[in-house]
Amino acid sequence: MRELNQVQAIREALDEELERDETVYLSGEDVGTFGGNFGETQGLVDKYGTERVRDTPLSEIGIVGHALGASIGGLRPVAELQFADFAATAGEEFINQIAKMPYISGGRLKAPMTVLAPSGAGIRAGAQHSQSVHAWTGHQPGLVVVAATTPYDAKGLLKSAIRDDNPVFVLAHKKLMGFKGEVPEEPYTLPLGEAVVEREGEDVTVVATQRLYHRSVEAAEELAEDVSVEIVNPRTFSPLDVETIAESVRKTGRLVVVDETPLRYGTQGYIASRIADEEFFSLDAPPRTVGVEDTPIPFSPTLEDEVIPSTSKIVDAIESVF
Amino acid sequence: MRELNQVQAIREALDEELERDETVYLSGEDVGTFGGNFGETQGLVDKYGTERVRDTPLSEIGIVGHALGASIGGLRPVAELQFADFAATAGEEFINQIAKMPYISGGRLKAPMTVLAPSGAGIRAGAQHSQSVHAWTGHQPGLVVVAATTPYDAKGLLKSAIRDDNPVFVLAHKKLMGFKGEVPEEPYTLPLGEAVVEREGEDVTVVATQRLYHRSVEAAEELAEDVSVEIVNPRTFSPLDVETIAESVRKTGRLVVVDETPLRYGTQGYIASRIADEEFFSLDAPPRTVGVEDTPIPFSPTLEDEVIPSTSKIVDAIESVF
Amino acid sequence: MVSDTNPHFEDVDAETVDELLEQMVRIRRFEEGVLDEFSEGSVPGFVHLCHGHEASHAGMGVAMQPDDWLAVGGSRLHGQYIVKGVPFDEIMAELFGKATGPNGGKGGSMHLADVDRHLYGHAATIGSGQNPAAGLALAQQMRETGNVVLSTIGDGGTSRGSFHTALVFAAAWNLPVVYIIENNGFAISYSTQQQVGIDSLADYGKPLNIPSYSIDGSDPVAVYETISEAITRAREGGGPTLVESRVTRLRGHFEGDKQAYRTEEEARESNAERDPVTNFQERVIEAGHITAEAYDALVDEIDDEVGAAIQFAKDSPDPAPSTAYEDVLRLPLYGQGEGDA
Amino acid sequence: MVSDTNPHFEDVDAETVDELLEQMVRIRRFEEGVLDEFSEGSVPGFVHLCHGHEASHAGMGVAMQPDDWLAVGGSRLHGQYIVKGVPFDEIMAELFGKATGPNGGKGGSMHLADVDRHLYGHAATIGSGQNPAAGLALAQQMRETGNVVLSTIGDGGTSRGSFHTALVFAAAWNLPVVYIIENNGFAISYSTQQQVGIDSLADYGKPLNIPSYSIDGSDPVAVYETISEAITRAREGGGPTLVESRVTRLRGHFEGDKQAYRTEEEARESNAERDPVTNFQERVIEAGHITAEAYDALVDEIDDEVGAAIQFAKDSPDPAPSTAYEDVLRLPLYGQGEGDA
Ligand SMILES: Cc1ncc(C[n+]2csc(CCOP(=O)(O)OP(=O)(O)O)c2C)c(N)n1
Ligand SMILES: Cc1ncc(C[n+]2csc(CCOP(=O)(O)OP(=O)(O)O)c2C)c(N)n1
Ligand SMILES: [Mg+2]
Ligand SMILES: [Mg+2]
Repeated sequence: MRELNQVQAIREALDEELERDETVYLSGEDVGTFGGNFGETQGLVDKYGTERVRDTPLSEIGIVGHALGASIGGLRPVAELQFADFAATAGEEFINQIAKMPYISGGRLKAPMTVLAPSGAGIRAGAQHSQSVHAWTGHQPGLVVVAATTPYDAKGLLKSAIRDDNPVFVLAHKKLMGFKGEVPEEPYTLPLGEAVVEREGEDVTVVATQRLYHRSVEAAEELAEDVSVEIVNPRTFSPLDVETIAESVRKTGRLVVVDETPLRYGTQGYIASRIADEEFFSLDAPPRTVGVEDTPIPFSPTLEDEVIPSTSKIVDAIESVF
Repeated sequence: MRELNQVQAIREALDEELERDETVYLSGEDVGTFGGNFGETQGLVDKYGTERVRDTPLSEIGIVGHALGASIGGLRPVAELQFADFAATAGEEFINQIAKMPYISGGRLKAPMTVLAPSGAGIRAGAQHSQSVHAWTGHQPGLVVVAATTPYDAKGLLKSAIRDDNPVFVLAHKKLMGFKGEVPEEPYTLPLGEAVVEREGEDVTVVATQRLYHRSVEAAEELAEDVSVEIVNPRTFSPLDVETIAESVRKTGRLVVVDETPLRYGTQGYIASRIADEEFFSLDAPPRTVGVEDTPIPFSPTLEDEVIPSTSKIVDAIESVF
Repeated sequence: MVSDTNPHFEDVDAETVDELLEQMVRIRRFEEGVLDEFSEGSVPGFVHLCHGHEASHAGMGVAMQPDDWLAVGGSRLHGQYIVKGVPFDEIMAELFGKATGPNGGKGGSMHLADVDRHLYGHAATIGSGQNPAAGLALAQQMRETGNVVLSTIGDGGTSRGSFHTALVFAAAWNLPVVYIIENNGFAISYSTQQQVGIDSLADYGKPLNIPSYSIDGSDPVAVYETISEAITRAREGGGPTLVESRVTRLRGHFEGDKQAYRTEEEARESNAERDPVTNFQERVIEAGHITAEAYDALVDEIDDEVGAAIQFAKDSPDPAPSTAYEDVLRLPLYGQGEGDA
Repeated sequence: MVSDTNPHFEDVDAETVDELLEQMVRIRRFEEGVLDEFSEGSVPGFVHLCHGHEASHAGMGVAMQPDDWLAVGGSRLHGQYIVKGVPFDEIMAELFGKATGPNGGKGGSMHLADVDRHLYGHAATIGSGQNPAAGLALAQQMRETGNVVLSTIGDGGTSRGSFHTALVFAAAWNLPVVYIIENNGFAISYSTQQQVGIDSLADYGKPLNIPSYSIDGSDPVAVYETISEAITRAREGGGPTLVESRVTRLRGHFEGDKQAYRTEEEARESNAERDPVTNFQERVIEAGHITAEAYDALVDEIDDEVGAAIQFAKDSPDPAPSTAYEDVLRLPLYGQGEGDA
């Protein structure tokens, strides 16, 4: 099958949705002639014009705040943030406005908007350009939060996000932008709100996404002789498809949750606790969590590599449940 | 012992610290003549003047953003938000600036600032004035996050927060403002970062704070004939004193975590997962979590009462682990 | 202070004067009803009343077409819902938290939204509604609906940077939006204009070359005329306008506010001299536009409507508790339940 | 474009001209060194170079006293660290992510903070440093240190509302702070001033009655004079100033930026006509202030220092991985380990 990298997959998704639905438009810093922070909007302004591919002034409050209004006014905005960390600069818009206006209105308002941003660490960009933000945004009832692991995911999930009638936050991973993978030529979408078993196994369930999914695959390969690892990719972090994970744990009896969010009130603990609650008697070992150990992301390569869970840390965590 | 309500306890803490240390000052919307949103700053401007008790323009970014700089410049600001929900309007300042500047600087910058705000639901104030925000703020490495349950806690923790050399977010609970409790006449402080066993019991550990602590006590009373409930009040949510909870669970073998944050990536799951991980073999039953079931807080009393865990929901959760 | 020329209703046709008067009285009488009910404990939470803002709301409401959008700001909200055409019954039911409110009790006083009437609703986090308003305006522009968006904010709210960002986007994209700052001299107790040191809040539009006006917001005709002009400009592609509407807050910030920060004299004075409703009423009667009897009849009629709305709200059922879990997300999500396609 | 009067260094004493020249050359030569090392892969992450901003940085640096604070903004950062007096060795080591950097490698190019030199550091989320700068200024005011705070921001950053809120606080509290907008015509690829439609970014200060100036930021003397005046005003209790310093970004936003949004001609033109370093150099030589030989010797000397800094950075150890877990919080927390007191 054809291979694309993540940037190409995202661009194709945007292109197809802009083509398909004239209420879709794209806005963000430098999405026009510049072509997007990672090249993901290259060429789109030439094809769709400056009305539908809009450079914005430098303000994330403006970018996602206006998108909320535009979505209520009948458009389907795709609002881009250059780094997911900047969601914090529009914390109010994410937490109090975008997530809540449809609920507050008793369902009268519909906000079919998408925010697209690259998250995660690994490019030596320091504490304010390296965060994984799906825990604190996924914590806000009213937001759909999606994380892409492969180019296939990135394209399929982004297209669904644009078509969905809820506000959806789509997170690509910066360190996977050049990562290649199979993407069908034929148009497709992927379901939101559904986890997928990416690798079947018998002995332990590893839940992982984005860059740490790929490290978890490496860990599984490393351990393949001794342990049969099943890997579940949640794809959507909010709402979370707990059932697919639970089903896997009912089979394997063991759970390791791996993610790049800081551990305290991060994604890992919630996932582990849901399983500990619902599948307590299926578990043969304590559920383990792996993540950033409650530090900001430091700049220096030595330090950054220390705080982002390595393949060997994942191996250790898997081994610790046997 | 003397009884004060939460508002009086907070005012006394502010008064004592303003008196004790001239680098301490208070700022926020309407903290001057108006006397604070709940009356917690009443009279302070008369005593300390408008330099040290400063009304601010309406901007939380300005309030906590300037406080960060002032703390680095050698003052000990106490910055007040009228509602904890408004922390989101300064999401960037909390997440990327206040929490990270000391770390980024390799420890060179010291930010001894306190943010004080009332959180929680129950006063029919709707979705943007009723949130418990200690999960998403406590998730940010670099912030100390504290929640007050009793007037005794409120005073002692606030005084320690002001003296601490880290940025500390102190959350009182709106619905407990009029709540009375014993507060010694003699000055005291309470340790940050330490949970406290408020009620000793043998059969189950309930972790609870703020308003739901008091409901947990009611639940414990209701069940007292059949079940001996131990209640741990974390006091500080970030960093979290896991050991005190673990110690309790080693005794009781059962855990119910109750909090007002939304459950998904809330405080409850993390606490439960830490215990499930570290005390798996002490647990005789699945760890249970009780919280807001991933909805915004609705306005109507009927609806608000539905989404905030009631005493009977806590009773049910406790009963479910036997 | 109400200006001498208020009302200079000679400039506008009689029908418009009627409409302005009626809207002002509707607001005042509705709020009096809310006040009674709040005092008796029937209205949950807290309420902020519109006393003193009636001319500003009425002028803006009458200037709008039904399909123009309103994004409500500041804390004086009910009057804005009223002039956007939401019936008393519905507003009152929402204030009471009843199932029959437009938002099924999820919103309440601070959050009424009515998409069919193009009422966006309110960011109760003061100053967070202006960027959504810009986006609504972009939708009008791109979809060529011909509609304009109005967005109000209080003087206090202008200290929040999000307001300035909204002006930047409105200017950059030449959006059909009218921002109205209702300057009542207070953000709860803080006198923004004085303490921040700005001559006129309309000045905030000037750096961006946004047409900016400061008007007597206690004069319904002045408001009507300025906003009408701004709406026309926006509708014709002339972009955004910023209007400072100077008004008086006749009561406390919320009911229960002791106003320790305001002298009693000041409060009394303002009631006498600055009340836009009695002022307009007196002048229209004096001018022979309406008789005192006809005015009284109008008030009675509206009072009946308020009374009926209160009764409606009281008789309405509470929302079913289970509805608390609805409207969080529209389900199923896209593709959910269908597997990888 | 460099103005005709640039440099009008007749107005300032010879020593100041020397200092300005030296600082400008230090910045340029340092950045050339960084460029080389970045191209060879020794500098992790991405870098934004200061080419074109040297006069602006130098003018401001020379105007400051050592105890005045600088809160760094925009994306042209190294020059600001340099004029605040941080030695090349230390800056370079931090850029390389080494243990010997002032922040032990935790900060890097975008985050250098040096409290002893009163360098606050940078909000790499553009536009988030201005409110902390206001707070720093409040600390100077309340503690009566006599120090002033300078805070820079790019043209792009002015679209963020947090900047406007900082102006509001500075005005309301009459703070000893100087905000400097380095307007290089671009926020990456976006021409803020043009596309937003503002005549001068200094206009943002006017509604608040903040003294506001727009100057040729390629003229180090003009910058020095204007900022000196602003600093004096602030020091004497005269409150905040806003300065737009118009500069040219001679290179891409970051190294690797293809600048598709800029014509090649434009880029070339700017290099020739707008380079503040060659411009100042030529004129000071022409005016006989310094000989060509002495200038070359200065460059050589600085180049040696840059070379030594690179060597220092290369020779320095990486931080120990365990230090990643330090500096998150100062422990123990207050009272921790002592029980209820
Ligand atoms: C972001 C935010 N900060 C603070 C508040 C609390 N608050 C509610 S109304 C108000 C004053 C608003 O003043 P203004 O904008 O002038 O509107 P007015 O009340 O005068 O109509 C404040 C501070 C809020 N709701 N939102
Ligand atoms: C809040 C935020 N949004 C976006 C970015 C990405 N970004 C980095 S620099 C930059 C442009 C900044 O332009 P300007 O303020 O003019 O400074 P300059 O780069 O010209 O020095 C952008 C958009 C950021 N760092 N922070
Ligand atoms: Mg006001
Ligand atoms: Mg720029």
